Amino acid sequence: MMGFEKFGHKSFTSQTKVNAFVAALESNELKGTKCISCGNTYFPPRADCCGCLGSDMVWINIEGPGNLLSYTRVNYAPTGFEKDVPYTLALADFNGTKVFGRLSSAIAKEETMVVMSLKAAVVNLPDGQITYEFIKA
Amino acid sequence: MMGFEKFGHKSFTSQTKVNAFVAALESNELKGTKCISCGNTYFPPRADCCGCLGSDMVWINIEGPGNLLSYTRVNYAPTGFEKDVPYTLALADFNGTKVFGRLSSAIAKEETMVVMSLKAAVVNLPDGQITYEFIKA
Amino acid sequence: MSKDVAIIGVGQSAFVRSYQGSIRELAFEAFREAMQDAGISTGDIDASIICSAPEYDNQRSPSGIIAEYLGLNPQPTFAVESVCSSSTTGIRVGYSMIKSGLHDLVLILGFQKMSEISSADSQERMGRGADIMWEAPFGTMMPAYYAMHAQAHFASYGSTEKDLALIRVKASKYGILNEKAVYRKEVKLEDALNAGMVASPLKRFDCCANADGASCIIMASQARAKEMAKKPVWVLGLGSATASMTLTGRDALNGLTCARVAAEKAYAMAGVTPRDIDVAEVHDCFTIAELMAYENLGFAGPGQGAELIRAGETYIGGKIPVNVDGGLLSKGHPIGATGGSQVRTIVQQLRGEAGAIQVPNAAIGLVHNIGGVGVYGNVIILGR
Amino acid sequence: MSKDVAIIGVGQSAFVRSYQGSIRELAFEAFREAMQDAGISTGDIDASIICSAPEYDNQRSPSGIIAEYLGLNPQPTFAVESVCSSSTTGIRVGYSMIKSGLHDLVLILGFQKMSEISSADSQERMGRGADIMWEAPFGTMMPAYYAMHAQAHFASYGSTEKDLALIRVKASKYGILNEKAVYRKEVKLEDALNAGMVASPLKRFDCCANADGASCIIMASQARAKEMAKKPVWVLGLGSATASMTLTGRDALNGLTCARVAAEKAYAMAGVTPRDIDVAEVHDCFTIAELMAYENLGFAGPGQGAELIRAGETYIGGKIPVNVDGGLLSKGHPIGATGGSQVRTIVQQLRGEAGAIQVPNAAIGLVHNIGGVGVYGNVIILGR
Ligand SMILES: [Zn+2]
Ligand SMILES: [Zn+2]
Repeated sequence: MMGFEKFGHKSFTSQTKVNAFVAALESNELKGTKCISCGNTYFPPRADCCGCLGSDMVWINIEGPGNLLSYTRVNYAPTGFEKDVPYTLALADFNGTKVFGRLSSAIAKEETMVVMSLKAAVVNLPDGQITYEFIKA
Repeated sequence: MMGFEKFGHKSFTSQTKVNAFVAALESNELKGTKCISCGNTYFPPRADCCGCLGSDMVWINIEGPGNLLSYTRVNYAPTGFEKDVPYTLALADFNGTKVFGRLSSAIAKEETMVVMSLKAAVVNLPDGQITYEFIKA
Repeated sequence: MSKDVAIIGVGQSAFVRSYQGSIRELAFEAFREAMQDAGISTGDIDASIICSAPEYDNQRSPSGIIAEYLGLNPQPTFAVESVCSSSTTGIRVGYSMIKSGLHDLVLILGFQKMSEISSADSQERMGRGADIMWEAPFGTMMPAYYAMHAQAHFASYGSTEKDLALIRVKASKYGILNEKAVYRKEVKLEDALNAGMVASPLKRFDCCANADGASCIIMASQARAKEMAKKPVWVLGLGSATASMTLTGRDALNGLTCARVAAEKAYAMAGVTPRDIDVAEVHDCFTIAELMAYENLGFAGPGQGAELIRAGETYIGGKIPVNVDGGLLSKGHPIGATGGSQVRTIVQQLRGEAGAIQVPNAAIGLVHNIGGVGVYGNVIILGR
Repeated sequence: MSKDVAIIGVGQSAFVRSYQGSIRELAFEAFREAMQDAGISTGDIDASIICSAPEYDNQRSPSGIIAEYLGLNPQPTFAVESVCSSSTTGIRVGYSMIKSGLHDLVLILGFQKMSEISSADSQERMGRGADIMWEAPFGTMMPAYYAMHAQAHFASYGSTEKDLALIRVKASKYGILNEKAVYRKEVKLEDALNAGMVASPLKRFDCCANADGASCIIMASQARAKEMAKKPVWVLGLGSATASMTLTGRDALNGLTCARVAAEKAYAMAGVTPRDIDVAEVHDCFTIAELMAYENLGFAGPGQGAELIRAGETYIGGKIPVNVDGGLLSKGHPIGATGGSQVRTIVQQLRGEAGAIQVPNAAIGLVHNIGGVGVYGNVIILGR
């Protein structure tokens, strides 16, 4: 086990060179990476830069507020997520960096709308998993 | 369930148009198919003829004696076959029709040799599965 | 507009909920129809390309077992995959192999027996269809992704749930006429609008059904096609493009970049414009996918796709008839077989053999086939 | 002998027992090396072809996620598979796409992270590698099939377990020199002969090891290759063939028909004979596979392969040096990456950049890559 299996409501893979992403979440921070050589920034974080072929990366913070780009409230779920339905998946923009995740269930269906202002919040799940969600900014 | 899942030490697929192969085994017969239109014969049995594109087939008997073409005694097995090791896999020729299967464990290692004379025998396994093996002719 | 490579045979099995045979037997059904259509025998085929999404098979490397069953040894065979667009990727590869001079006659066989695995296993695989590191851990599925595109399209352009429902109504009208379709009942506008929500704003009738099925396309070099085929249908243009699998890497969700770029390339290669297309098959795995296709293919301007369906312009008799075989929404969507089925429909149209759904005098047709949620896009332009 | 398509960049990750990263990160290692070797950037690549045996991945449709990670959107990408020969199938497809004029520069990325799934899952998949209807129900595995070929070869030609052991001794000699190989220890003749039996007559050292790894090959049209590459290596010949997956459909087990037919086609296309080959990489997943390759490729007559290894003629300095990079036996066999690794070795040989294992003045080289147990065979002839 490498640590990455702790990320998400359900994990599908445990090994990655960017598993420090999980440690950052544990410190309440949502992080991407930035290439030291060429300055490209990445979210989701990457260990390698396809711009310059370099692999020297530093961690950077993804900070809010952001805007909701699109969303969907799902009534069906794949195996392992059945107990969560309904939940809302969303794509948000944080100053040009897009982030995919769930919208907090505290945001009412009626007030959910494209361009609404959001921020990311770390969520510790009861089973020990860790993730993030979007809450009202 | 279609019936074909009964064939073999372990089954990987249950649906085929030639599942009557299993019923034939239950009647103690090893059968292939023959295309009514063009006369091509097939073992393993097929529902369709790639020679003439026809699908009208009759069942034919595979009869011995045959000859051992090659074999191997395996000490490792995939999942589901572990308790069977060692066992001997073999390819035999029955008058020009080749048949793949296991060699009976009653044939000693020392007397197993390419070209030895064989016949096919139906085997009812303790768990209800049915298969065939090669025994001395 | 060059005529170097032609389609000389097409075949398709019935698309059904649960095929009662093996994958090799399923493949044979499409194979036989295409071989009889082309009037050739197995020895004529120089190579085969087998197209499927392999996670639905218990058989590993099914291309080997299928080529064997079709009598295609010792000719080369291999598998290609781009999920739902696998068989148009196979057609692109087949075109290359013929145009390059490696082969004269290539067979492309697409299949999927989605019922080969259990429903629970199928639900499990659905969860792994997106980026398994960064999106799947939130609980994603195909309908959710297309739903997010629908929501973005609505927000950008004012399109509505009713526009989507109108697309399903059209699909059902033509699906009734297609004896190989899995869904052949009428869907009325109010049925579509009142159906249960799957992933907002997509409801039950906005989604196509899973199905088992196979398709087969036989392609030939110019010389062989002229020699063998009464009505060859020529590959005029091919375009292929991708977008990032993760949504975070995309510019916008109100259309599919991969389709737009693929279409540009296909039009340029064929030397035609959207106005030259007489009939089109687009990848309507969800109603929103057809709506976006209108715009991405240039049949309508950005945000103006809804006007096409509102005005009935994508029916037979309209400006640009789309999915007049019922589309994926009616036919079902046996992943690896889908693109080949679309191509078969266009080939029949261009030959004037489409029967009840014939678009009069169709001379140039287009196929739009998308893999994943806008990850892979293939556009093919065919002419007689 | 035409020089229409060249290889302008090659790369390989280390082949290791268990890679401690994701498949996209593994792919990047080979990608970076190939891109730096070719001296190009991602915008130069017109299309990518991703090669793997998909049953080892948790990620569905990995081509999409890998192309994204490598920065290759919106260019087309798709997956090709022919099990262990997937990446040479990718190279064949890449050649076609360039020769046909569809693309100028194509990247072929092969990878396999066999350790992605558990050992139990891996054992389960092994059982499904053969025909799941008619052979797998008896409990078949890859070593058993190759063992049956060995037994038949012994019976036909009088070859022996010692001949096989000699092949492993050679592999280990060169494997020690290959810093990207997973197995780098000497294997003495007696070690090989005394090792535990896996499937008679194949013993432990007759079998290659599983490994995780990636390979990357960049191909270019004649015009682009001449413009961009200091030492282009040209694709002179390509041959591909198959045999039935079920053994019952094969004429004999003392050789691989698919390899023989593929070799004939490759030699004919290149206009060369076996005597013209200066260095070869053959698919030695098992020692018997290399022995059969000697004969199927025409380096020896039928039944005379054993004489080659007994006389040391497949060592550097011999008539036809084979697998001087250690072969699959030493390097390991990360299924989708293997063919690309073989091609990389030959490219380095033809450029004169092979270091300690350089075959002096190698001008024409050959790659023999087999998928499944003689189901798919690819032979590629390269020249400088
Ligand atoms: Zn960089
Ligand atoms: Zn027949």
